[in-house]
Amino acid sequence: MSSDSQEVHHEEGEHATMTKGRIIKVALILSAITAVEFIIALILVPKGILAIQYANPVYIVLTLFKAFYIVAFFMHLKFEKVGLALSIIVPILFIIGLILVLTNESHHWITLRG
Amino acid sequence: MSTAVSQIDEIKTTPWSGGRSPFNVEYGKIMMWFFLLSDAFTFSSLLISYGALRFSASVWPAADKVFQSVPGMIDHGAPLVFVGIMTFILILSSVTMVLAVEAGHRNAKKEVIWWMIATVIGGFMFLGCQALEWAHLHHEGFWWGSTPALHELKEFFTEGAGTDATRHLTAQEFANLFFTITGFHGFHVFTGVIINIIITVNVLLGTYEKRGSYLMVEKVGLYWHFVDLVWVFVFTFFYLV
Amino acid sequence: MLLGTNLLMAQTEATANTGGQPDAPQVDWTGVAYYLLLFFLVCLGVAVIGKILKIYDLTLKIQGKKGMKWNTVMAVVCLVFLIAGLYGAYWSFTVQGSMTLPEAASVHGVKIDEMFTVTTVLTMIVFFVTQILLFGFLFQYRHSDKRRAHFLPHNNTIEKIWTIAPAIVLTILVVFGFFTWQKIMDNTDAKGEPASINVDITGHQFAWELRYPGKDGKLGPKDFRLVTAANKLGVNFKKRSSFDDLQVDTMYLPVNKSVRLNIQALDVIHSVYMPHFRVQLNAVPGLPTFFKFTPTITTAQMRTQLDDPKFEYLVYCNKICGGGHYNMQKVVRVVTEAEYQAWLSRQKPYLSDALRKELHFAAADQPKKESQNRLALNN
Amino acid sequence: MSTLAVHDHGVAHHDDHGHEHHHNQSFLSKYVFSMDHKMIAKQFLITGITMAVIAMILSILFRIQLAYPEKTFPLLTTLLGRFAPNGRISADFYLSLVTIHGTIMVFFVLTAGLSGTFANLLIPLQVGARDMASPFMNMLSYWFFFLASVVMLSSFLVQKGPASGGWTIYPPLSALPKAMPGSGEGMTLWLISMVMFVASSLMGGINYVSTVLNMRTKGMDLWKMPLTIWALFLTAILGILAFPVLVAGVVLLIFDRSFGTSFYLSDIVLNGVQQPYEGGSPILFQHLFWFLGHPEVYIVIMPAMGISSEIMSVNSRKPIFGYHAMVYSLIGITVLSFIVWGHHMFVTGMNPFLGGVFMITTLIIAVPSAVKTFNWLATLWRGNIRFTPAMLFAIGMVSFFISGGLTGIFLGNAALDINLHDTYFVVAHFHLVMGSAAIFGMLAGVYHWFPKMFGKMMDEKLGYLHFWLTFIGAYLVFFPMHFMGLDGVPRRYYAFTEFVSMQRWLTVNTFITWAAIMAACAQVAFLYNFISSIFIGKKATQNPWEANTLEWTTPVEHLHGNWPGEIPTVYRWPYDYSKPGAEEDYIPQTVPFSQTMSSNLPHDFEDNPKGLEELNKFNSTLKANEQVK
Ligand code: HEA
Ligand code: HEA
Ligand code: CUA
Ligand SMILES: [Cu+2]
Repeated sequence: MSSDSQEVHHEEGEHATMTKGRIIKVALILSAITAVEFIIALILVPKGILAIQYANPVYIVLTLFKAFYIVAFFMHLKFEKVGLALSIIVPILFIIGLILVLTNESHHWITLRG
Repeated sequence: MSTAVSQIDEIKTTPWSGGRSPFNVEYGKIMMWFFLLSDAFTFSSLLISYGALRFSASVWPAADKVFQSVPGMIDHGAPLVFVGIMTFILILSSVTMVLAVEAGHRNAKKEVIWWMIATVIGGFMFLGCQALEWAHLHHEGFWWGSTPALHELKEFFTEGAGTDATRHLTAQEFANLFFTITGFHGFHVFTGVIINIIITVNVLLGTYEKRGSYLMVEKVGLYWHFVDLVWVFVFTFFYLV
Repeated sequence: MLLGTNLLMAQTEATANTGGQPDAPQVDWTGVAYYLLLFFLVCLGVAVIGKILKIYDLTLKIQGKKGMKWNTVMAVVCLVFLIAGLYGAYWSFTVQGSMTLPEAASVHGVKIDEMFTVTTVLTMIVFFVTQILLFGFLFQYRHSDKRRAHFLPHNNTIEKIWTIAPAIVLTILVVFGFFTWQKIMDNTDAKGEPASINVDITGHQFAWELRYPGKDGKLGPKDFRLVTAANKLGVNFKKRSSFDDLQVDTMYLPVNKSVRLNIQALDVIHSVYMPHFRVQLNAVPGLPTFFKFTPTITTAQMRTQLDDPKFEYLVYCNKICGGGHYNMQKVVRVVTEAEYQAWLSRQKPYLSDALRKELHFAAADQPKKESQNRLALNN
Repeated sequence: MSTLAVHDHGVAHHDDHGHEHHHNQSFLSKYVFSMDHKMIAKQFLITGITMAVIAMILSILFRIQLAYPEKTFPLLTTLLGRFAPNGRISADFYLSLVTIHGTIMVFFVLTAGLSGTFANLLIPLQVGARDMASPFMNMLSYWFFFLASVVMLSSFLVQKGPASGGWTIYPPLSALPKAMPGSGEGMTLWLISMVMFVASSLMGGINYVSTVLNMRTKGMDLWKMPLTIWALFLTAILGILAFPVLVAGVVLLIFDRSFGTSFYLSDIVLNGVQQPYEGGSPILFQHLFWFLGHPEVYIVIMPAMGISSEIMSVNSRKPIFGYHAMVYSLIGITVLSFIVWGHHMFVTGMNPFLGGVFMITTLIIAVPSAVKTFNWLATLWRGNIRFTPAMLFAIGMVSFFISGGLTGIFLGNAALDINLHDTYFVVAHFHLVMGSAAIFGMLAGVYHWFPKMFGKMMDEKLGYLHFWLTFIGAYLVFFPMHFMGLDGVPRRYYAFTEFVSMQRWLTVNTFITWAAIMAACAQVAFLYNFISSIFIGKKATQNPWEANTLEWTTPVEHLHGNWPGEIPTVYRWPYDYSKPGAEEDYIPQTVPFSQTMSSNLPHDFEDNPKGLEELNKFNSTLKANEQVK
């Protein structure tokens, strides 16, 4: 019965992969990305170096990067079995569906309101 | 024949063939993961609703004009500084949490305790900041179903954007969404802090030491990082975009 | 005095058996008791029959026979149900099927009805085949100790077939349906075709308000902030196009002219539903929607067709909107162009005298001109 | 060694002295705050049935109004007091009845009552686990459900009556307390109840998923799981992903109701008074609701599908036809159900373009459904069919699913839906497919697993009576509704007296009502059978239906931990019925192949080449011996 499954689980020292060093590294990356976002928001955009409509996609991409680092390392999904990772990632596709539909709708609302 | 039996009755021992966890993950952690997945759907829906309402609005308050004060210190002209601090605090508390987990794997009780306490403090600091932020916006006149007076509204928009009517309308929408969503997130942070405290106490009492593993810390850690994750998105969509 | 006590007693009596509802009518308990009794009798009957069956069963067993073969009985009942059911379905289709809507009275409606026929034919074939197979098998393969079931775990070819077959059928339906839908919902006036008549229909608890454009053929803009007792729809009279708008109480439509219904709601969601024209779209507060269609059969023609002299086209409200939802209708009359024009010229402007007062229009010169051409309209 | 230690500890301890432990278990911990999945399953079932009966009575009440719109029934006043002044149900209360009827049936009966019961009962028993992954959360899940039920029913006590905006609670109607009486406290309670309900189903869901993933016994790989488990597993996933979206929608609605926000509200003038709402969109709510709402309807049907598959295979003594196809179609339905929600909004003001898209995805769903239907038919083909009540209900489920599903094809076609939306055609559709098919699946399950739950047998004859009355009754009730719909008779109408064109349906309505009353009375046979069998039913044997799945290897007497000794190992798929060469016409999953050499097929060893080798060797030796003789 399932007890031995846990034995297996604990013999595999899969957490060895999250060393102090790596934690610090990821933390630095996260702060760095945030810093970049601020630079864009406080310097590039106001100075007109980067137009806001270009800045926004950049923000989103950067955010996704941050998300990746948090999920992959802090929540250490990167070191789990692929199966688990997939079962968490794949459902997110439905969210994307909802995003697409509602963006389309909101534009339709504008046209309806005239 | 006996060999025949043994081979013909062979049952696979691959991860998926039963008798073990296919992911090598203890059930509590799987439950936490699926809970978080579910919670992710809640937050996504909220943020998507925000997006839909905002896209369909003609103008929108400019983040760097709404959030340009550090409550108690600077009242003007410091856009996004304060939220920057908040974000940094939350990321830090996330880091301390990972460190706690990492210490847990080494069964280093003392370290776990210290890192957990650090995390809790981080959580409280974040909540404190959010309280200040809310108080400040409220002071300026933003609240559920109420906005600053029409003539004051101009200063929250990029010059010449919209008419009085549209400004009032969208400022109101902005306030509603901001307080609801950050409130919902704040609520998560709050529960997170409470749970962290409970866990810390348990660590102090040596519950997990007896159990021989700090898995519990790891599970709570997942929740805490998730809260951080959500904030990353809230931050982008309310303060930057 | 005596009378008083009587009254009092009546009172107490009433309250006694209506749970503190003084004005409520008396419950006739005998009726209730009657039904309860009936029910218990039925139960009793069932019980008795059950017992008898049991005893019969036992006697059979005692005589060394095999006892009642319930399994076979059920199998037979299945067969009976199949036959009865098929007949029932047929009956229902003919009798109740004939009570459904008359032919579509609009251009796109005809397309929808074609769609409907196709779908019905396809699905009904599937329906009858599958149900017959289902109950047929039940009877055919009922349990018997002699036989053993045929061990058949799977058969890929046949599975492929009945994955692909429905897929094809559905592709047909989808493609056909998709283009029909596109056509119906395509709301841009085709080139050359004269602009369609704008009709403004607004739902509120619990009625529909109609507004027609005047000479200029344009409907004035609206704003819910302007709603008042006299200005039910909140028409904005800062705009010229509003002045000649007409308020009407029956929706007259010229036959074979494209009509554009501008659909709005004041309070909650309602739904403009005109089944005879196969038209439906929700009226959403804060989100004006519209539906374009072309009526093809005049009320008069429809009356003769159904030989029902009192027949009227109607707008129903088809989205739950409160207590009055079940009675929120508006009459629609499809008439000839001439009749339509005549009718139109008889309609009162939306800008009623009460409204003028409210807007202090007496002074302004604009409305004067208004009133003149209104007089013109009236005679 | 941690948590498993905890959770295994419990098990070990039950292995040792679980048995004598039973009678000195306190009443509270045994029957009320039980953490044993079997007891929790019973709690779910009984609460579910109670709710079902209540909701059914509600349906009869409003059916009476529809059948006799002009008559007055003083009795109604006596029963309902202010809601039915002078003998007639008030228009607003009619809508309350309909709303609560729908809500209870969908969520409390067919989500909690169906998944809750059978996931709790069957998952541990059929995958071979001692209990749920987290028995404690399992208990919480039930008690949240119980609270939700109480709150939902308590809304009948508030002055203005329960929620009455329809079970889909579209704002603004549900958001403006002044819009209708039911949108006051009644709606508040509805929302509170719903939030608790979601919490319950979430706790249940993650529990089911992690149990199926983590706690399968040795040899129970995914392709050896019974279809019930597959169905319940996928259902749980649907719940986990769909309900949170409803939560988001409900949260925003609560704010609109109570905090003066306007997420769903804009430009509203409620009986002459401007409301301070601007910028919101009612359509937004509809999207959030149906993103849950549609998966919800499959949450409702999929367990019924799984249960019926299992029962039909057992009782036609034949392997389910196309097991893999059945699983893949379930997965297909699960995935597709997330991208079709817009078919409820074709004419609600959604962008017509999206209407087209959703119509395509919607009709695709018919394909996996088709596969399932035809596989069921193929399972019966050349079977050796035993008509237990469970079997009959399973068959009824198939019949209803076909009928109801086919009407769904009409609705799925956006062009046709223009004229069918919110008419009785829709009512007919979803009652056939949900009010009948899914309910029948649940009833089938109850009849089939009653021996496992209560250790007693139910009375067959009463079962037959119950089935035929309900089956015929339901068809009589719901078949004619299609034609009302095709005549454009709208749903949620308090009376059909105001429209001349609808008055001719009055006779049909009267007929429908009496058919419904008959069907409702038939449930008394079920209830009597259910309750009496618990106490005076004849004792069940360990494997009354001669089925293969694991639950029938557990002792009739329940014990916490399910199996007295080791959990059995699984060697084969669950559908080895009437296998040629086997002496019995069923071979339980726990029987190793070595004990059934005569009946083994190459196909049994697809993933075990060594075994196949052995089989061939064995067969060749057989041949050799024959030649010798
Ligand atoms: C158990 C619940 C359940 C199930 C399984 C379904 C199944 C389906 N439903 Fe249903 N539906 C509801 C419950 C359910 N529905 C409810 C409750 C509502 C109303 C909500 C409300 O407004 O209150 C609703 C409303 C509803 C609507 C909105 C109607 C409207 O409001 O205007 C639509 C429109 O597309 C729809 C479509 C479908 C389709 C295409 C299927 C398909 O999955 C059906 C697939 C099955 C088959 C097709 C039959 C078997 C297949 C064969 C025999 C093969 C051969 C068939 C062909 C080749 C066609 N349903
Ligand atoms: C499971 C779902 C379910 C079930 C079983 C039923 C059962 C019934 N429903 Fe229900 N109904 C809904 C779900 C259901 N309904 C929903 C979602 C709505 C929409 C609400 C809304 O508009 O907002 C609705 C609305 C609705 C309407 C439309 C009202 C209107 O729009 O004005 C009508 C009208 O006749 C109706 C009638 C009936 C009748 C006569 C029954 C009868 O009960 C049928 C006869 C009895 C049976 C078929 C037996 C059922 C058995 C049990 C209940 C006991 C079960 C025990 C176990 C499962 C262990 N229902
Ligand atoms: Cu208006 Cu329904
Ligand atoms: Cu649906």
